[in-house]
Amino acid sequence: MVVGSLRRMDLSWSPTEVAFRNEARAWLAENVPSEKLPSGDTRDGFALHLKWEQRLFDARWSVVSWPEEYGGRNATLWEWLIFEEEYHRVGAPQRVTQNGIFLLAPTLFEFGTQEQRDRYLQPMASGLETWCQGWSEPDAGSDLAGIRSTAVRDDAAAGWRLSGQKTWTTRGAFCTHMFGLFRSDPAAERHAGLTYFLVPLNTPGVTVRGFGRLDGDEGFAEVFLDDVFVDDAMVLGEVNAGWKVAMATTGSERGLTLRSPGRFMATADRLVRLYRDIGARASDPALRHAVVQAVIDVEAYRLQTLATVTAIGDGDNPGATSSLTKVFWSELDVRMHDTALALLGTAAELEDNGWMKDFQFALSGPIYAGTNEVQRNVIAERVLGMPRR
Amino acid sequence: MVVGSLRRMDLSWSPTEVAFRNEARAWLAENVPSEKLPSGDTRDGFALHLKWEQRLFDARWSVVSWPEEYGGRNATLWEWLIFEEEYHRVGAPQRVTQNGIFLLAPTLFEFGTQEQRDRYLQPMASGLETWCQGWSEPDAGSDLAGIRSTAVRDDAAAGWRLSGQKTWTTRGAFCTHMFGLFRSDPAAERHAGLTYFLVPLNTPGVTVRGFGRLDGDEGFAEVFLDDVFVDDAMVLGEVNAGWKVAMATTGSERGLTLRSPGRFMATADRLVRLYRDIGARASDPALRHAVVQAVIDVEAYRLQTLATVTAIGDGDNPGATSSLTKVFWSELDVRMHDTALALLGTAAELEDNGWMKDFQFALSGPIYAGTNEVQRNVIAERVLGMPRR
Amino acid sequence: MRFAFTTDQLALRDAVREMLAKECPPSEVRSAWANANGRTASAWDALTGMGVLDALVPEAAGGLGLNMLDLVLVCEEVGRVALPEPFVEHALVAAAVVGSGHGSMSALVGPAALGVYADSVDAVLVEDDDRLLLVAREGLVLERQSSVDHTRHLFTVDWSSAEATTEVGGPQECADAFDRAALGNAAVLVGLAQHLLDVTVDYAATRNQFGVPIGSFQALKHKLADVRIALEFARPLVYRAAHSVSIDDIDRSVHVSMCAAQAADAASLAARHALQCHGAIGYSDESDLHMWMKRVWALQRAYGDPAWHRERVARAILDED
Amino acid sequence: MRFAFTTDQLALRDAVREMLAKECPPSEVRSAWANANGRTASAWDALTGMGVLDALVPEAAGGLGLNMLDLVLVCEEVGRVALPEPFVEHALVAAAVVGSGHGSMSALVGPAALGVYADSVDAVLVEDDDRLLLVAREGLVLERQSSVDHTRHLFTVDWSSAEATTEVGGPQECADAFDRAALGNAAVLVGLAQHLLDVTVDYAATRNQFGVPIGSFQALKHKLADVRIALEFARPLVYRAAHSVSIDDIDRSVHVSMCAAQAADAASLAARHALQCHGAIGYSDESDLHMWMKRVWALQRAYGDPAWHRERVARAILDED
Repeated sequence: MVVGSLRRMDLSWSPTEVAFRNEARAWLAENVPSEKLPSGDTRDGFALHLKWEQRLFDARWSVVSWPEEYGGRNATLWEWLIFEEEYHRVGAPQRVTQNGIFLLAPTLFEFGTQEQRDRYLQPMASGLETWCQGWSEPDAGSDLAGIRSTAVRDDAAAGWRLSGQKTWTTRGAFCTHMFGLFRSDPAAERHAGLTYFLVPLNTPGVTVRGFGRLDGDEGFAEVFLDDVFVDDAMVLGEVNAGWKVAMATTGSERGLTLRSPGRFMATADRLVRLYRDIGARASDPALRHAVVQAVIDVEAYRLQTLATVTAIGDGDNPGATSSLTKVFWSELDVRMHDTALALLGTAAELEDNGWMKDFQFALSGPIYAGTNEVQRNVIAERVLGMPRR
Repeated sequence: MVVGSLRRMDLSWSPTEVAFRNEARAWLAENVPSEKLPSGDTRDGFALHLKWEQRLFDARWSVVSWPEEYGGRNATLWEWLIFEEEYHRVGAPQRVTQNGIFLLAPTLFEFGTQEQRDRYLQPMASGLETWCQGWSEPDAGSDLAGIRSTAVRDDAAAGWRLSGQKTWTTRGAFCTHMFGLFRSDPAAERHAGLTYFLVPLNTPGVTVRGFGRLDGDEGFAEVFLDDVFVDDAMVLGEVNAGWKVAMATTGSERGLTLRSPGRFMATADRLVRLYRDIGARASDPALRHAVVQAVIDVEAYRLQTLATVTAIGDGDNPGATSSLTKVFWSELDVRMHDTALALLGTAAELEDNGWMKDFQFALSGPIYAGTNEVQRNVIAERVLGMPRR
Repeated sequence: MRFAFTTDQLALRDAVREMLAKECPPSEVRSAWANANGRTASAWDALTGMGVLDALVPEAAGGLGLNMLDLVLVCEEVGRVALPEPFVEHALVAAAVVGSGHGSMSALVGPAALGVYADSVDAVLVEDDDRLLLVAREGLVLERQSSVDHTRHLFTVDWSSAEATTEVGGPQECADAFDRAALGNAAVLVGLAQHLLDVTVDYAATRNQFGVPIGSFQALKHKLADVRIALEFARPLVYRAAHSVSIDDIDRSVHVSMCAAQAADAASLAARHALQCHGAIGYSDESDLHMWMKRVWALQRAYGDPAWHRERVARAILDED
Repeated sequence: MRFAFTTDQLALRDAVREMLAKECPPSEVRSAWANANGRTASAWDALTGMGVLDALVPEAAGGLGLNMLDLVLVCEEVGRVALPEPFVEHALVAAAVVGSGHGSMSALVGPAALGVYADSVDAVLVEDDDRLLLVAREGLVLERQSSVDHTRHLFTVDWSSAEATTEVGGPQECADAFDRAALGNAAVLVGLAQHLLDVTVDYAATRNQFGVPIGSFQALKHKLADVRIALEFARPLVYRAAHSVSIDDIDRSVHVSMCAAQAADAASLAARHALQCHGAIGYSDESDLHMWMKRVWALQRAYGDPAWHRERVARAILDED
């Protein structure tokens, strides 16, 4: 909210935007499967979700904000927000392509070569190629700079040989490609000497082992790399500048793009409906105001996003404030599920209510994309300017 | 609860204890001033409180657990707890002698010489001599080991010359004596080389300046020491072993002795009465359960104290667990006052309700006697055995 | 869609900030703690000079013809310096109803209201049985009430024997006046919280314990990060409510209540953590900190406490069908 | 006054702890996640062998003639290893009412109860309109309900067509049976929380990030200190409730509710912080952590959720006279 303009605040949507919303709403009403799909974090569910992704792509709803040449609609950020609101409002399926579309793609647009964009974006948008993250390692979780997987230069072959182990790779067992960081300069330490690579998972030397998450789905994978050759075209950004490139991706993950307000608006709506159904019977009188506070917080999140998008339009860069957003939405999501389970009372433990499984997923929010402990350090040091240790 | 015995749990009081309670209750009912005294943290209020202390002492209720020779009743720990319950239940005046009676005295009993006990205990119990703490310094608050005030040996005079500045000394402007730590070995660092001294505040070279606290009372003081001579008899414990002696005092402060359950039981009772009066009109339905939770927490605190006293009787040493107690009661006290203010709603800001002033006092709980941040470090490192940094 | 302020609105904020930095430094707030009326020596005149006290009065009636969206950032500045003046009551509530020319005014609207500075203003706008009345000070019977914030000279106000009262509004004006008061109060709380955060961040960088600045400890970092987060997600609700009030949005009361609850909670958190991070130094009345904290403790429940506002939202979103 | 356990009570706890360490290691809990009845291979027989399943049965009737105070520490041990067996339902509820000789039993008492392990026990004690009935398993119509904890085989139980039911108690027995269940459940939750704390402290000491053990970070220390504090002030309430139940104290139901709320909240906090401190490693089902957390999520609202218990206390202390 720091960049000025003579245009006054206006919280209404333009006729074009309203038309866009109506078009999206109509298409979704027509096309969203009436039966909830099985979880996309299971092998069978993933395949069913890819069919849905293909359908989205065919109707050009997969990547609305992308240029038309890659399957998008050249939609504005506002329209993209509108689409996400409608998407979540109607309860459309989880996007199993999200790590590619919402994390890698913005990085490709910013750091990729024209060849890389032409090669990877459209298959990503259609779900033909699916991407997982290859960042965390057994000894590099919160401390991403502790990465040990290596990229050794192979001048003769004009490429690199990757070795090491990545883990907690969401949907890694079902994806076709991985993006990740590797240590390309063995002499450099911590954030230096890392390079950002794109890795087809069918490359010789790659072994993928899926394993279960807290909620029982096989949503995690370990990816072992043993002398895996990738050519120079697979480097995203500059060699040894991978940290900077990755930070752009994590900024996207923590901030605006992945967790749009629509998701939490939809959860708050479900919570309000649950309260209307059973709130009067709940034993805890505090839940009435807990539900209200959830709605207030979601509204605050939506409005903060509108302010951020306005600021981006004015040329401002949100920067480290994405850490504020990440802590807020992840803990809000947990609170909303806590409230729902409290409303359900003794029935909360039953899996058929849906909330218990979503609660477990919500608990991953304060952990992934950099734990909230790390985010609070970032807020203190980079937003507030407090001293580092 | 680790030391065994063949005696079964028994939560009833013996006839002797019941008689003790009845005697205390009857005396207090007869003698507690019907008008609340002005705050003992003001000069005029302090003087009025000392009259009350003298009356307590004359009836041998000032220091019930002390030996009779010093004005006590040789009461058991159980009887002492009973007395404190009754004292707080009837809303008897704050003990302006508490820093002497509850902090210095246990240290004198453990580390003092017979001469020191004979000289200081009885005047302390009667309020003739009043003691303040001289620990904190402008640069040594949470970090008590950062003490810079010095004690320089004066062999010729068989004593020590004290210089430096103490601050945040509660009621320091009204007291006659101070106990505190001074750096007696300039070569030693941090916890080593400190000595525990007793200092009459009328000694030449001492200057005391009172200043106001958050709640408006002149309850704090700075004590400046400029080459203040004290003789060897004023050393408590061994020279250069002051840290160990002081830790016994802070253990008393944080743990059982200062904040007996009676104080919080009385606050919880007031809170329940407030709820019965106005709870039905309060706008926050959560307050009903907040009041209940306060009662549950106070009950837990009372029971934990009973377990601790039982364990002490069995020869167990509570040790670092006093940090658990300090964090719990101080934050419970804040929560209870938060709840009361929320019950009062828009009227909470008015000083005549009493709660707002007590709320400000409650806020000192997480700060004094070692901030709760420091206490949580102690719990993690010394109770749980987590690694130091 | 555009959720941002105009350069003009930001310029007005900056001008007020610059003026208040001169007219209302902490020493001036400290003076108001002890002086006869709890107010500043010259800040009121300076605000009058800038026109902001009549900002909501139409230009035709001698005001600036601005609206709540133009004034909400000014309220934040008022909070930031803990200005001890009936700014919200005069500029947002009374003048907006009766226009200029009545001298300085206080206002009593909403549940359980007391009259702030009722002894030193020229007139008070009171809500009486769904009507708004303007009553000259001479006609009021005042009884002093002591607030935790000694600059807030508070009074129960009895106007039953006043001869000169003018009816200046009905039920809708009462409701709107209350909403403006609650909104202005929320913006003031945001400003207070921002100041508490700023001074605490500064203090934590300079105070050393255990050989390092205390601001390098994670426990302090995380507390202050939480305050920053609370502010980040209170401000947009305040600004949106200001927008809704400025366009008479049908949901403006719900929007006001949302921001009132959020801002009060953010300010309360800021005060709590500011004190804990300052430790004993902040517990002394020689530190300026207490004046900001006590303003928060006074205002966090003024014009409806957070639960009152949450309940107003609850009735709108949970009980409707 | 003496608030401590006897050496005999501690010895029984130690004996059970030693036995359960052998009979119910984490691998056994993991097996129960996948096997047919969700129970252990041999722990039930070992408990039978020690006599603790009939501990509350009078000696004359072939039991140990103990009381809740003797058994409360055993319940903690049951929680500590996350024993997947109807220990509370059999030993604290059903056997205490009907004595031994009915095989293994489950129990349905209190609000909204489901029958745990109702498919693999020999009989179920059910509360029916202020009466307690013992119903043989063959007479029950069971419908499986899926708990977040897959070792908890849960069923809605319909006994309306059962031929062999025996009435074994009236209103007071119903109330006491429920209180014992809620108390036992609270003690189990304390044991679960203690285990979660222990393994998290251990993990934080060995996991390195940023070149140091993560347990050296203040953020983790303070979280786990809070869990330790919560346990410190939950246990005394649990032990006092056990004492009150053992002597039929007139306030025993209030005491049970106090401990039930406190223990559930402590366990919930322990699970929350255990997961956050473990990070992604704890989020994998290859870690044992999830089995303990899910038991907490299941039991923290069993036999009355914390708000239900707080409300029971509220009626006793706020609404009287």
